Amino acid sequence: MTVDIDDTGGVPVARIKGEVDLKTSPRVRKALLDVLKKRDTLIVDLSNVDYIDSSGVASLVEAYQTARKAGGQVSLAAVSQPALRVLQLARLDQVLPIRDSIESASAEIAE
Amino acid sequence: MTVDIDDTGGVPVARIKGEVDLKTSPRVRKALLDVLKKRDTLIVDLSNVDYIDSSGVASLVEAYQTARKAGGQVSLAAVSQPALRVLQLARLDQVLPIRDSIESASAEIAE
Amino acid sequence: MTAPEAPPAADNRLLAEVRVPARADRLAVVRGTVHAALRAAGCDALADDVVLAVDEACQNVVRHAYGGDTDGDLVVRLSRAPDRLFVELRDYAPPVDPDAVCGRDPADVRPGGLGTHFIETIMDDTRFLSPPRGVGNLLRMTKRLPAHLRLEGEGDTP
Amino acid sequence: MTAPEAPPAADNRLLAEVRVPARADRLAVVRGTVHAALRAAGCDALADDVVLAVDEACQNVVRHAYGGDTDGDLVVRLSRAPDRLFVELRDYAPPVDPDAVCGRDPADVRPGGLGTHFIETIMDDTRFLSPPRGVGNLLRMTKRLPAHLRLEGEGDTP
Ligand SMILES: Nc1ncnc2c1ncn2[C@@H]1O[C@H](COP(=O)(O)OP(=O)(O)O)[C@@H](O)[C@H]1O
Ligand SMILES: Nc1ncnc2c1ncn2[C@@H]1O[C@H](COP(=O)(O)OP(=O)(O)O)[C@@H](O)[C@H]1O
Repeated sequence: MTVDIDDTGGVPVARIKGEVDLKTSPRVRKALLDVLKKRDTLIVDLSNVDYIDSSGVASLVEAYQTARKAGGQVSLAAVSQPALRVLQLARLDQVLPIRDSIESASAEIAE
Repeated sequence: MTVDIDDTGGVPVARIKGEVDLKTSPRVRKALLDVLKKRDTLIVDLSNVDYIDSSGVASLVEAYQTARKAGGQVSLAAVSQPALRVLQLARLDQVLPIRDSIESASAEIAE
Repeated sequence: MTAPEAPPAADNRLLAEVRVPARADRLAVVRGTVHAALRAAGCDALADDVVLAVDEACQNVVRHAYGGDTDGDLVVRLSRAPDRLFVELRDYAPPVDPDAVCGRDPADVRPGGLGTHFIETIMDDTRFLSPPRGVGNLLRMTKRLPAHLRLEGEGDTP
Repeated sequence: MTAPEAPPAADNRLLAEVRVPARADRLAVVRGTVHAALRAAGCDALADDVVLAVDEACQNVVRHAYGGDTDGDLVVRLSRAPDRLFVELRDYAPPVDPDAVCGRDPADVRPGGLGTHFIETIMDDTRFLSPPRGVGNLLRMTKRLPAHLRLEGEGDTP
């Protein structure tokens, strides 16, 4: 599992790749919260997530709530089929903003 | 595991996809030998083979030997990394013709 | 976590059993086994969900029953009857009070507490059984199979 | 199939153990477990080869020891010492004569007889041990780990 942060211009993007589970989710959590120390918006690219469990979902929720408290926003973009299924089971597809692409998430935040 | 036979023109091509193992190799064997009942050349596309074991290799060898006996040829094309490793372990990379692409295998046979 | 109905897990057929040390970095091994076993049994369509439920139950064993990574083992046994799938999870940790296992309502959005919600949503029945020789814990999860995945007769792949 | 050196498999750490019915359609389950266990142990670079060797040894159990698909089980146990990997394969078939197990020279090109050649090329030592209670067969394969995969100290992922 890898998390790449792209903070070169515009809204920062975190690209998560691989399996997010009990072992790897602490790294996801830290990477997302680290960005939110300096920035108040963040797009999380979930297109290459093969697997995510409740601990991974919890990391996304924590980042989302941290941003909201600071008046910012976390959006999920290009969510892979397996990740979407898990977000739906968690009923978070109605709570966290889920966008088709990085571009649409970023256009929306820029508004 | 699937084997698709493309026999619409030129040299017939068998495209193998997935894992060739003790359970699935009998289907590979039958598909290849069936083509060789009517044709004396065959290209086997191994680009989408994720795994192949000794029983899968044996099916390729049997097809190769059947074609040779009839004065024909079986070539392997676009061999995936995992399949190439197994052919090397079997020292068959020096025996069976292995070509980079369907096109080069087919150009060679057409000569 | 207990439903009214308790189908017997006896007279079922072994699909696969996997044993690993109860550590966060071994849950991927359990997932690998369960996924491959469900595919081999012709249950691809259920595989992702059941793998998630099993992983969540295993996480709970690692985090709550053992209280962190240990050298204690975790055994997951997957079996099936013609119309249902059984997952039995065995650990060697101190006995767990089944009433202490309860998730939260997902409408209450906060991190954590989602594992048992996933398990209850995906599986049809989840209950603690008496572990062999009274040692550790034994959790059994049952999933009813949709009609097209049920077995007729003897073979065990449709 | 016996090499001069016989490293002890005691004092090793369990990576994973998987039990399946000894049938052709379950070998994918063994491969799934072994692959995930080697990845979890930081041995990705060896995974494909070791998975092949284990699969070949399991095939031989299904085809030769049991003589076809049966309801008998096959158990594969993966463990490691700091500098080597052990695979133990247990079956409950009639005892096998170790001298009857021999492959062919791959220079002799014909289908079949490649399994033991793969095993011998990939693994460093392969030998039958006495099975517990004299029932079935127990084959142990050993693979020495390259220096960068050896364990120092206590942790079991590098
Ligand atoms: N195997 C178990 N052993 C002991 N307690 C458990 C076990 N599984 C769950 N629990 C209890 O149930 C609670 C809810 O579990 P869960 O929904 O998985 O969420 P989380 O583990 O994130 O709290 C846990 O906090 C724990 O107190
Ligand atoms: N587990 C086993 N039990 C009994 N005989 C075996 C076993 N493994 C191998 N053999 C014998 O060794 C021979 C060589 O095995 P192998 O190289 O795997 O090729 P193949 O199985 O294709 O013949 C087999 O034909 C069989 O006679």
